[in-house]
Amino acid sequence: MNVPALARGGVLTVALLALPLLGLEHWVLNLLIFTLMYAAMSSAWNLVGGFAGYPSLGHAAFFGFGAYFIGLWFQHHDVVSGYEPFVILPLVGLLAALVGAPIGWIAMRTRADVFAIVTITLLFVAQTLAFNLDDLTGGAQGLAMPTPPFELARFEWPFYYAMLWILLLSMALTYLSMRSKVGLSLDTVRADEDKALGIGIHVQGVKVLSFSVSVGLVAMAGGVWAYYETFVYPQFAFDPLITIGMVLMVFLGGRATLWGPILGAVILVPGQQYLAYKLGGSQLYLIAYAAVFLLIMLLMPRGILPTVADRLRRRRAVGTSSDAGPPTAAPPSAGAGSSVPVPSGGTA
Amino acid sequence: MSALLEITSARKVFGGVRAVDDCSLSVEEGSITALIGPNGSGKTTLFNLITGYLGADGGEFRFRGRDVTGSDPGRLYRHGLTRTFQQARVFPHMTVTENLVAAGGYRWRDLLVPRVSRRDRARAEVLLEEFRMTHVAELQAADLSYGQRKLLEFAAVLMSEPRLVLLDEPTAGVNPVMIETMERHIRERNGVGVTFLVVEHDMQFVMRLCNPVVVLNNGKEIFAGSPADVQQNPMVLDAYLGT
Amino acid sequence: MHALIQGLILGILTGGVYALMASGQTLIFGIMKVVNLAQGAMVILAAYFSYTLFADFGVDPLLAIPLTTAVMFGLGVVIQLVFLRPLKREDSAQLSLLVTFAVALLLEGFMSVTWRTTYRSINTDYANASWTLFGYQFTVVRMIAFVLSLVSLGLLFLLLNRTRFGRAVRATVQNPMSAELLGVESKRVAALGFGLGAATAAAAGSVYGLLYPFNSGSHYDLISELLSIVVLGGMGSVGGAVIAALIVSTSSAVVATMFNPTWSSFTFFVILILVLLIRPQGLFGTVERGAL
Amino acid sequence: MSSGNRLRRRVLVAATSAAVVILASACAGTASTSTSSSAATSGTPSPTTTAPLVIGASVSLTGDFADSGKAVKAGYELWADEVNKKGGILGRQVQMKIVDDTSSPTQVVTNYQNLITQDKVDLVFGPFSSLLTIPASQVAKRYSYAFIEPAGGGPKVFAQKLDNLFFVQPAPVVKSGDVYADWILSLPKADQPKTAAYAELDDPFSAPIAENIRARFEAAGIQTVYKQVYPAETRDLTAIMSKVAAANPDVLVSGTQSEDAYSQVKSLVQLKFSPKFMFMSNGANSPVEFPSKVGVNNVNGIMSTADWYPGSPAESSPAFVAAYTAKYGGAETDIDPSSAEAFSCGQLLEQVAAKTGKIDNATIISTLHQGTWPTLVGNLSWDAIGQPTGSFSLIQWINQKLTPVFPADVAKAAPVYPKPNWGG
Repeated sequence: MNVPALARGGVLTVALLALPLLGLEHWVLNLLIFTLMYAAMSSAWNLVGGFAGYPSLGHAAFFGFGAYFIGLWFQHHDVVSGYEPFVILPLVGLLAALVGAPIGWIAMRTRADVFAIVTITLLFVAQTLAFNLDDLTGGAQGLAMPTPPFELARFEWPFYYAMLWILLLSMALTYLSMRSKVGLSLDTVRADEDKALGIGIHVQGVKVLSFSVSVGLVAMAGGVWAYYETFVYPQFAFDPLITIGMVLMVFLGGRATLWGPILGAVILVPGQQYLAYKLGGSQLYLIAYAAVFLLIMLLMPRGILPTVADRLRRRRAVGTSSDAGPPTAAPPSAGAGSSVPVPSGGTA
Repeated sequence: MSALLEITSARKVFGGVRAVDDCSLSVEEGSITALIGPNGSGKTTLFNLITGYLGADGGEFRFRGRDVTGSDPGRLYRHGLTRTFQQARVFPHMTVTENLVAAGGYRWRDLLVPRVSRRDRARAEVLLEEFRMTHVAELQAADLSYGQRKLLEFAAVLMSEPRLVLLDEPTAGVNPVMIETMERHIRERNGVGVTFLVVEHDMQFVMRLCNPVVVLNNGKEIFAGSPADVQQNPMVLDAYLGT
Repeated sequence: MHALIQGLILGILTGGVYALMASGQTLIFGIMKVVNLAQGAMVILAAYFSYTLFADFGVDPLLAIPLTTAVMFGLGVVIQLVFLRPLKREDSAQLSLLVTFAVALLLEGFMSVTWRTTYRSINTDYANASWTLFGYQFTVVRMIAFVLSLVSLGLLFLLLNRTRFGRAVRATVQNPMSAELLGVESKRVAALGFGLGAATAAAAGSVYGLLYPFNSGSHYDLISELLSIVVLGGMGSVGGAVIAALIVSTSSAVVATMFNPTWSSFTFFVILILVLLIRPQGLFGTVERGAL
Repeated sequence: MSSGNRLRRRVLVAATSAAVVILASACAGTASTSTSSSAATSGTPSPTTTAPLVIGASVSLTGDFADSGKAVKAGYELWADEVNKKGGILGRQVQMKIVDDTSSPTQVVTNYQNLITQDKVDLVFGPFSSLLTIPASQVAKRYSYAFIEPAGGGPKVFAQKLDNLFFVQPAPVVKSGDVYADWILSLPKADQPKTAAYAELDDPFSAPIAENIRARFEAAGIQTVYKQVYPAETRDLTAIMSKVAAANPDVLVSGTQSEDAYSQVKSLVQLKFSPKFMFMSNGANSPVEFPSKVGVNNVNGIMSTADWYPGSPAESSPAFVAAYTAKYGGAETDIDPSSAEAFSCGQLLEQVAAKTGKIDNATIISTLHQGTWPTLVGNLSWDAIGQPTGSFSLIQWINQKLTPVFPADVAKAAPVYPKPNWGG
């Protein structure tokens, strides 16, 4: 069962790698860059918010961290090839992960709602610092970067591949954790943290690990974003709406699933950017957006993937019940979050 | 016999209420000790103190001769001290096997091994066999009956080969057949050297299975002795009827 | 010294308004375990109601309060029934966070269509008046706002402590399960409680509109402050929220007057994080017995 | 487990491909409709082309900058109407394509990418705010489009050193307060203030103005007795104003936007402190909002700067005002200067076309770099990186009316000083 999953991943990777070669127009690539960025960040957020069940609202703090890191790097280095920021990207991720570890360790002493609020506070602290440490960050004047010296025809390629790389890294890490004891531990933490503590799960350890990896990935995305925009500003780099975007996409696609966040991003980012471009002039934009959002939450509270998978599973279970026979052949689990009553396999 | 668990002067106060008040008690190695007392006498709080879920306001806890005051539940678990909860707490959206594997008490470096490795599966299968749950191994815990879930929780804490298991009302909400099953498993495990401390309201169950019986009232130990003695002790009767 | 005292006066007066806004939020959390991200938007909506009544009909914002309160109460009940009641799942806490955020967006969209995005302020003829006492300035609007907040909080206190409904609410806050056993209809309490939370937003909104200019986007600033106050005071504790509001507003006013306004919000966040490190349940939150 | 997962993934693949298909078809649909216009307009358009001249602009219609964004949109559209009434540019009807950037830097990049490479508009105009102008101008530069922008004059805009950018206001933000310093320093030494306080909003359009004035004042020996930068979210300026009052300066120089300016005045009124000279970079130049927010009796004597204002001496101003009120209603005093600045962008295009007989980006860029161009906001000329080289007008509230008072060539009244007390 591992091989097809990896094969699917491989096909997707090759397809995404080949996409720019098809001669797509600049505006399509531009849209893909932002889609990949949010897909990567949602996938990363999912490690904490989905798998560990800790709804962080402060991830944009690390997005801003990455953005400012790249911005500040340019203050001390000249651009030669233009690829330098991509080369130092792993360093950005690593640093953010290191900074994130103690923050996660402290923040994750609190649970659910309080955690959400503590993390959003963290975001405002980071924003305030970016504004106030103006000797370092340029404060309210913002920080401008040199124009990336890439030729026009392939201008978007480096950014596209950098975002793709972060997405693939995030998905690979998600896949690995799902397949290992890390994922098992996170599942127990999400379901019942006190119980997990009582059966010797390294609760704090896996929580901090997932937080740290997650924010490292988000910081890298922030770095690429900053370079693409060539300008960082505290309010834009530390924007609560960036976190909200990640959260929404994960909830829309399906929490604690490998593909859910990516699906959410593929629907929401082009949807949002394209709608704003096409009908943004209409005042009803925000109302329509909120209404769609509410409908999804009320109709598919678990997200698209788990809901649809469940419906199919149920239909299938009905279809095959005639030859299913013994109760032990009850439908297999759909992973996390199932609430569909399945006939119990008898009592002892 | 020596004391596996020894508590001296444990105290816990909730907003002025002394839930556990200068309580001392010991559990002998190899025993099935019962902890009984009227509602609100502090049994569950004491459980939470012993297993590290709550920090005590005072007192000393020794387990296997070592001072474990202030240890967290995970550490105690890895030392061999574990518990079940009043309402069976299993992980509903994980399979029965996964529930067992998760409780396997693995180490840091095991985090990167597969979710359910071949070795884990083998270990889980032995327990499932013993608890006659092999046929539900791949079901989600949410799909089990309540009794089965209690059994699963019990089986899961045995994955780490504990020395002392604290059972919080193992028979509550369970049908009579399941009570017997539970009783049999406790006896079997006790037979191979596992010590039990049981909070239970079902007195017949306690009288059949446990010795000694410790009685708690108002957060204090008021009596400890054989089941027969408990029934005749006026202080115990008073505690149950008086308040 | 003069600046310090002036800062303290300012902080305490402003604190009253924040206390009122946060009391609704913490009440809703206490009753329903819902972090209401729409509380800020409800305050701003109420401010707009007051603004319209004042600008178009000449109704003084203070006199408008009973009317806006009734409207907001109804709106709160409707929001609870339509959007929150259907969420009956184990993870409804997380979901309700998102749903109330969506409600906030919905209200924001509605407000930006109805009143556009220009900043509005309620400019009564006493807007710029102030009294000088012992060399310290007491702004009339602020005094009114403060007194009004105290009165509203007092009414809330009476409602919670002296009425059947209030007892049911308090029972639900303390222990939903046993409240249910004692015959409290938790569903009704939840709907009415949400309405009550929205109603406090009405009074707070009128006062807010008197003090500050606002537009449809103002709720973003509000909500982060309100959340922090609620967490600092202990989720679900009305008294805690009042004290936390005073701490927040005096600490930021004092830092702004004594040192530097650019660090004033920062100071408060630091206080919040320190408190949470020592007492994760907040200042007045309690660890429930048998919570495990 | 395994079959469940497989199923789940199949669903995913189906859903993803569905989404991609929908997206792709949506894009294809618009792409095909826009190719017709792009085929006609791509390349260097010959003067004989009669296809409409499509000008794209992204402005903030929602979000933080929505108010000003809408004013900019009104200005662009008004100009397009006016120029079309006159027969368009070089016989081509002007068509504005205005899209919303939701005040987001990500969206603004997407919008200019789409305008230029998807809809292949002929020309672009700028968004509102320096913060969005910077990333947007980078996109325009990449495709060698001229970037005529009405509202991005912050220091970092020019730090990019773009040769395709033209800021359509009389002076860069940093220098927009210079006219006040000029006036103060032109006073007889005895009349000049001796002490100054500065209260500055921390953003690229406010604090730098006050800072620049402070540098000039300090060089001239005016002592700084208080200076405070405050963050944008400060709702309450009472604390800062009470410190200003305590410092008792002769002149208060405020780097403000709008709400904070009103709040400053209200606090000063409440504190009963009235300085002898008072300058506010923005907010106080709003003809209707300012008196309504702070009270009509509290405005007199306060100074600010402006490029276009009601009663502006610019030649095209009366026609602009007539057209504006005809199209949008309201009075002259309801017109936001941002609309005039946006309108001026269009005026520049008309002049370039009239002068060269061509209207392509290369021509616009090279032509605008030479000479002086009369617009609603004054006679504009630029240095190599798009910084305008003129100066703003100093305006003052006199008898509850905004009146230009300095420099002499625009002045309609003599400046009043010291400032009358509140309520006067």
